[in-house]
Amino acid sequence: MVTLTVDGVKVSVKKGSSILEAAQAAGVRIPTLCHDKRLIPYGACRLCIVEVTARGKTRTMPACFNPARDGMEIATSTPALNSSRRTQLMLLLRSHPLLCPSCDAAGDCELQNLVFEHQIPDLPFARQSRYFHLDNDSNFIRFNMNLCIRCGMCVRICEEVQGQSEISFINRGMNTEVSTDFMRPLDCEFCGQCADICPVGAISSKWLVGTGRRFELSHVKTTCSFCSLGCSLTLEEKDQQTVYVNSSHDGPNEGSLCVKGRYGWTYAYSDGRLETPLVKKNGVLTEASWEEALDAAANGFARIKKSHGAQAIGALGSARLTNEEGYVFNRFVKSVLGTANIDHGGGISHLSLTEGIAPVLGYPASTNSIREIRNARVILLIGADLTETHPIAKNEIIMATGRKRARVIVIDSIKTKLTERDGIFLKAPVGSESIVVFSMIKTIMDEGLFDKASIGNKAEGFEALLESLADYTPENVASKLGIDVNSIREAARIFAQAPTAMILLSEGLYRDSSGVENARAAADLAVITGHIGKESCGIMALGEKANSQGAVDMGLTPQLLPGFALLEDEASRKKFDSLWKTKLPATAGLNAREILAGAETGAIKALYVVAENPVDDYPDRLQVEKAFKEAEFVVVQDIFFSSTAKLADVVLPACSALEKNGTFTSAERRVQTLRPSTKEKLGKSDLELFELLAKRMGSAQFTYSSPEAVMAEISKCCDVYAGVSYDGLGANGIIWPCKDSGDSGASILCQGGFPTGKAKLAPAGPLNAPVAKDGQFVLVQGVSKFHSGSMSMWSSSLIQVCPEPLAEMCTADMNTLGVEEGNTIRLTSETGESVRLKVKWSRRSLPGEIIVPCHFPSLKLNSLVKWNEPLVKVKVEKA
Amino acid sequence: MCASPYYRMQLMMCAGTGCIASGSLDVKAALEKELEKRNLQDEVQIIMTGCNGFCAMGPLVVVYPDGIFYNQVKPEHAPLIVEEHVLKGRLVEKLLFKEEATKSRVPLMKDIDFFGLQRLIVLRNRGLIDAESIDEYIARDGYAGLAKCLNEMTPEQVIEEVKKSGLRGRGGGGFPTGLKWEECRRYDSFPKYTICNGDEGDPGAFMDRSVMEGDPHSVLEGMAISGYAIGAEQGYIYVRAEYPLAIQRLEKAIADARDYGLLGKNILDSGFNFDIGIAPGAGAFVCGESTALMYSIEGKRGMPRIKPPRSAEAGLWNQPTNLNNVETFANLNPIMLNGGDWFASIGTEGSKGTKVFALTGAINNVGLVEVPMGTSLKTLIFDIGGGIPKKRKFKAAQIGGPSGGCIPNGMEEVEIDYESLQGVGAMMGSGGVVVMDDMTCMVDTAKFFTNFSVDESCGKCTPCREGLKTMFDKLTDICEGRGQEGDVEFLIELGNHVNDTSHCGLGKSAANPVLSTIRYFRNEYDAHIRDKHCPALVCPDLIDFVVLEDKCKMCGACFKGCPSNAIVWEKKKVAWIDREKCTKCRTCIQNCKFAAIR
Amino acid sequence: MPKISIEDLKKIKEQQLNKMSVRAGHHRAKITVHMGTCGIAAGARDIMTLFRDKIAEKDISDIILTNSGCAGLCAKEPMITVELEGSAPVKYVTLDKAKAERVFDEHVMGGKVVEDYALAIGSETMAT
Amino acid sequence: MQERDALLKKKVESTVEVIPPEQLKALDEIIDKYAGTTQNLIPALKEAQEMFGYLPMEVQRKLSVGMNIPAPHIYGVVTFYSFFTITPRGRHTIRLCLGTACYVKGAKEMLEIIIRDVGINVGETSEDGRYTLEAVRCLGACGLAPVMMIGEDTHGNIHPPKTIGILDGYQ
Repeated sequence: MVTLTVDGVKVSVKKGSSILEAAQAAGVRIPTLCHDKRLIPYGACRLCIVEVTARGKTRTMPACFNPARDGMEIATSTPALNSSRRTQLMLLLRSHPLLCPSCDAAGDCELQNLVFEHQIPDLPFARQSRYFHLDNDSNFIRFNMNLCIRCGMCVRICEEVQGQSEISFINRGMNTEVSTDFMRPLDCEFCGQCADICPVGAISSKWLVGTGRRFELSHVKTTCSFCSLGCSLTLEEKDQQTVYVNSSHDGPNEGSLCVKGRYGWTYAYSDGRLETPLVKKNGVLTEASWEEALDAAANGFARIKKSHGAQAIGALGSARLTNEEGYVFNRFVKSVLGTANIDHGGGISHLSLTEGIAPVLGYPASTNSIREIRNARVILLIGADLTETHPIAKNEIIMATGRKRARVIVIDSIKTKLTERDGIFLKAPVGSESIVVFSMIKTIMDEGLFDKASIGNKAEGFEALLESLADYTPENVASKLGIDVNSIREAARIFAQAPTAMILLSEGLYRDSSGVENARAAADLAVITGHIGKESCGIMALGEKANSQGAVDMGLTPQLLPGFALLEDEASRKKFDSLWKTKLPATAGLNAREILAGAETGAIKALYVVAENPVDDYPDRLQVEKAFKEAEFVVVQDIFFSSTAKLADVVLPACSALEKNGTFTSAERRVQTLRPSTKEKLGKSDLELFELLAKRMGSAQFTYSSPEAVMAEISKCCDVYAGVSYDGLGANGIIWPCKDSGDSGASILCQGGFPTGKAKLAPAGPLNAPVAKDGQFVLVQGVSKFHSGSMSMWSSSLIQVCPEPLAEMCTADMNTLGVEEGNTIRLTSETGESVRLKVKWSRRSLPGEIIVPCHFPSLKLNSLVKWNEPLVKVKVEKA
Repeated sequence: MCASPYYRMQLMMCAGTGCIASGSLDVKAALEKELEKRNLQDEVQIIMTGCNGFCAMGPLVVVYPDGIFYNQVKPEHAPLIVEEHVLKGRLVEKLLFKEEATKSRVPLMKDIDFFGLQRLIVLRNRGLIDAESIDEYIARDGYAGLAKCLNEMTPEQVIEEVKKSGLRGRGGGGFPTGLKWEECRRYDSFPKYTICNGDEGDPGAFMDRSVMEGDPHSVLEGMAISGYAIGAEQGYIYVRAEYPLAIQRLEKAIADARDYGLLGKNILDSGFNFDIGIAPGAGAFVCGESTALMYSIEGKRGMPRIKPPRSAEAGLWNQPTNLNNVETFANLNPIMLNGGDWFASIGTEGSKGTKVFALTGAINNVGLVEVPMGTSLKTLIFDIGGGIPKKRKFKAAQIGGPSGGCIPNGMEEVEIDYESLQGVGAMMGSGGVVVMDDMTCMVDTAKFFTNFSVDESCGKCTPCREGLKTMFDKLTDICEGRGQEGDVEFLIELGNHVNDTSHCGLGKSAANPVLSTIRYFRNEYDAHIRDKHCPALVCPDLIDFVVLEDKCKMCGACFKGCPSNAIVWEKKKVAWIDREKCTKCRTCIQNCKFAAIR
Repeated sequence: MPKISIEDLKKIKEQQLNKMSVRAGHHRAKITVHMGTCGIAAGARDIMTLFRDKIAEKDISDIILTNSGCAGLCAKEPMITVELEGSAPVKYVTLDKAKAERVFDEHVMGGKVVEDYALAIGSETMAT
Repeated sequence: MQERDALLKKKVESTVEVIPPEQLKALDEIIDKYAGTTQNLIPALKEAQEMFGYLPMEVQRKLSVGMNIPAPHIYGVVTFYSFFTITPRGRHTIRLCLGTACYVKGAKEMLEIIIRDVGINVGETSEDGRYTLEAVRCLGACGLAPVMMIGEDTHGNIHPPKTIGILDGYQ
């Protein structure tokens, strides 16, 4: 810590902090036009100069990058400094046209504010008329470089945070401007960070043009409903319509958003939204009243329960539900419907990761927080193409590698954008990632690089693990998987010897059983290297949906009750019996796959599907479709008329995340609030629907007045949520475990030890690596960064930038097949199902691999995929 | 007859860029042909050396053993030289250097003031060795300095020796080299780099080019010594794209040194590894700034970054990096061989050793000179430089490139060292000395330099990007007759603002030419603003050309040269200028031998 | 492995210095062959060649061999001047190859003036 | 402003047809030699410019893909350094030294003469494709001031009125 005085205020800040940060800590504002805490200080605007007196000498220097030192005395606004700032502003105005009346940024323009603040009455410098480029052709974003003040924040955030470099400074000196190459329209991630960070109106959101002045907009602070990173969103609204989305710089994501967060919200305004309930009459879904539809649903379930027993009902929920909805859904299914046949996300996805982590570490969750990634020295990515799935987490890696020179070890079947950073790429076929991790563990054990203090002391099962790894020598694994043996060794050494190392796992929907194995291997690796329970260490399991973690916390599985209680554990069951005033089934129910298989064979008669679209999203589309067709009674509750809804007997329109209250629990266990925007609410919230159905089915217990009341109950029965209440969530939520209302949460799990006493190292299974035959391609079901699943497909803006699925191939394979970009190809599975789509060249794809985004229902890609077969082998031909 | 022929005579042919441009390669070819004709090719050898420094008089040939200096040699002189001097031992009088003052011919190089008053450390090998021969460099104690370091000294001792020498960075900043190395050595992060800044961007400076072309190994050796001292195994030489010959010679030198194992692994069996790569620049003055230069090597736009961290901590690819310029590195071999104390005995209290200057502009002996620190400007310009041509008056000397300041007539007694120059508002810079005579308009000069800085500004920070342009616009107004009272005060205020708040060295000193010309030539500014007159007759909008009847010799030179037919002249009549047609291009002034037009 | 050692460095220096001796400011002896038109006609070039060969053959580095114009005694060509460091120059006249060789061996190398052919001692000097 | 925009687009598009794809194959050699790090970008661009005379869009795009460097980064670098050009050059490149020594000795007059008589300004190419004029900051031949280079030939000690006479030697 260093202690200094800023404008007479004494303040202590961390060593290495800038004078600007010290001033902020002291509550003193220093004007600046080129500084943002996410960026490396740049020092271009020269407005932040201050007078620094140290060791008897006074000097002026910029505050944004000069470090604060002990004993400095800082003056931030002497007459000389203010005069200098005025000159600086006048110089900026020299080439900044004063189009303020028609500028999109008026009222929210830093330059305007500072000019006003410094009362610059006229323009003493001859104005410079220059013409810089305008770009009206790009998606979402408009460039008017005539307004640019060359602060470089757009260029810097694009490179330093996003890792994109889609825009650059071009030309030099007076002619410097910001552009793509040859002024072409943008072709990038469309994160909109450049427009958001621009302090003036040079880069702006197209939707704001002529729409609303910034000061006319109302602000709704909520949480993003796409992926699991829990970014704060601020919906800027006018006339009950969102026109712009940004994010508070004080939020956990520090104001950064990805394309889905910033532009994806249009899904809520989609024409595909369900507004009126539908009931099947004479084989046709027909619009019905709420009364009619709810009665039909309740009666249908009651009928099946009565005639076939509760075991004949299966329920599929979703990680899109809020914690409160998930909790009530679980209660509804397990108590009112009376069955434990409940699952979500196909029973795979994020759930499988937590299932792998929990037995080893004691918690089915990530152990650390997202913002710690930037300070990790080594980052291990297991099957995690974060550029596509979790762009904001990718930003953390860009920052770690870019400015702190962290190294990245990537275990993946494809090259990702992150394999280009400094580090090691270990190519493992889909589903074989854990084999490489275990091989690293083997190397670490053989070379004695493990954390000797932890083994025995904090962890058990070391010998069993070692024994199970006999086959996992780097040589053996390297030859089986075709990896360089030294790369495995080097990766193991780098990871083990790093002062801090984090493991990042990310799962799409399709990676089934391998997810558990990957997470287990990762947990073992973290424990034996001692990279656990410390800052910038541990494991992050990044789910695909906004409430991936919450769905696990709320126990939306056949085995669990809320708060990780086991259904088959009598004490737990008793607790919930009395809380829910019911008698819970004593044994675990069927999982998603078993439910659908049951429906296919007739064992399951009724299906209740909430916010889930199994037909498009689950593996083996044909089986899933058949299951829904075979089932006697199907109720689908969703915001869209999805492929699954089309097969339903009753369709209940739900409202979107923009229209309801509730909480999501992010991948870093942060419980965050969802608040409704001012837009008109369509449908009813899932919570309301559960209550209405419960009431119709004779249960009088469902009398929650609001999500807040549900959370009050959750905090009573889930230990890790014990201290969570709506009052205490504040702007940025609380990270669980939160023991009581005074507890602000713990971002690092397993800090003093493990909840189960010692970590229980899990042994590896037999080494079994599936491979593709000659001439077969491996189908890698990728994720497009513009889509994340069901909601994004209904977002007009996301469809605008990514309208159709394209198969990514490498040059060599394209040449072999004789196809060029834009040609159509056909992929045929081993069972003869096929799909057709266009090809595009990609750097990500390696020879023998074809990457296809999995979120396009029109493609029916899931018809090629079988349950529990992570490695999908296909025949590829020119169509 | 004999394995290695013995040459009784060697003709040292200058092959610096200047002399090559003046045709020295043609002269060489002619001489070779002539020698062959007389069957002298085994007896007399022609050696291509680096720049001799006396560029104005090129092409140059120095004949050894006697050291006879021939200048302005043309190919047609070859038979004469061979016949008379080589064969018969008679000097070719007309090719000898002619002393401007005494009008006498001086045969011996060492007797010419231009050479005689210099003290050569950096340029110790100039004109004496074949620029492309590593053996000749070794013969002149080349690589002995490195050998001594590797063999007898620890890196700490090397740094101590450099500190003792008092050597300061010759690139302009004047930061003590030893301290820089010491700091870089302290950081415990590998790899480290040492970079040679050969991006000599100052117009009017070509000393680094001369060293890289004429004595490339001295740079390589210096870099290897610094690599040993700081713990770096890789060096880069950043060379301007405009210096193809330097790149070519450096490439050969690096290849030769690798061949001998003087670069590469385990140099001289010491266990020290060091190699050097060439990073070509691509034309950006700001890349002379250390952080911009490093970005340029990394393949980025050369825009200076913030410090801290300093390059010694996080430079090239964020690794500890030492950066010195060419001249600094060239000083290291003599320092290592003769000791720091020896070096420190030369020069002044604060500035040790010698400094190479490029004398250009309105001066007789345009060229490259090396003098001990503390030599007076007067000695430099009048004794070594031979004074101002055409008997014009010395008006000012601009030292330190476009960012330097002007030293006016009357202050030429100033001793040239880092502190004294700063005291008079100039700076050492890389050592360009541009001499201006009374035909130079100081407002126009300030405008020229400001324009240079505007063009070369990277555009990053506000004061440099916008402020300099504002100043340039104001200077243009003044030069074009739109000056107003208060403009000078405005320039001073804005100039100080730009200097105070700019980010890098370019911006911080970019206003110096304006500030220093205002300081010493305020009257010229006032004349432009108040009288709308340019006293030096340079600014076209503020002058009318007239023929001075009493001086006109009616030769018609002005008439013949006028591109716009504005001059009316008949034989034996005084010319006159048609103001309607005159474009004020100054061609007639240039053409008039009698100074009859003004 | 290093390609050259410090000893090699010294060796290269020695060898190369010989080749560059012409340019060295310092030398032990200087032979000037007078090569005016008359001298050349009388065979001065043969004598020059002889000296050159002898110097090359013995790999001598401290002797300077140079030429000058007519010495004014055309009748006594070929003519040379030998100047040892610290002693007055000696002029030899009407030489032939044999005589020249003797002068080289005895005077230049041995330091003893060959008085048989010497014209004068300390007559004129060349600028050095 | 829109006019300028259209002009820019036109300029960019006009370069599209200049280099046929088969000629672009020659770039593969440069890519193979330099791919790997951004460190090699400037040497690679230099060689590419030597090959094509300038660096049009296709060349930059191809280098971008081949060397895996973002195209905007390459464009930013190309436009930053005065050595690089994105428009075709004339048959003869005039490099007029505007260093201090040359300026003081008459380079300014030479520049004015070229602007007036050839009709091109710095950075421009004459309409007949004969000359491209570049101003350089010191060729390091100050002893010969004023100096200009035409192609590889250096002309020194130029008497400004004779500028056009020298240019006439290059057709």
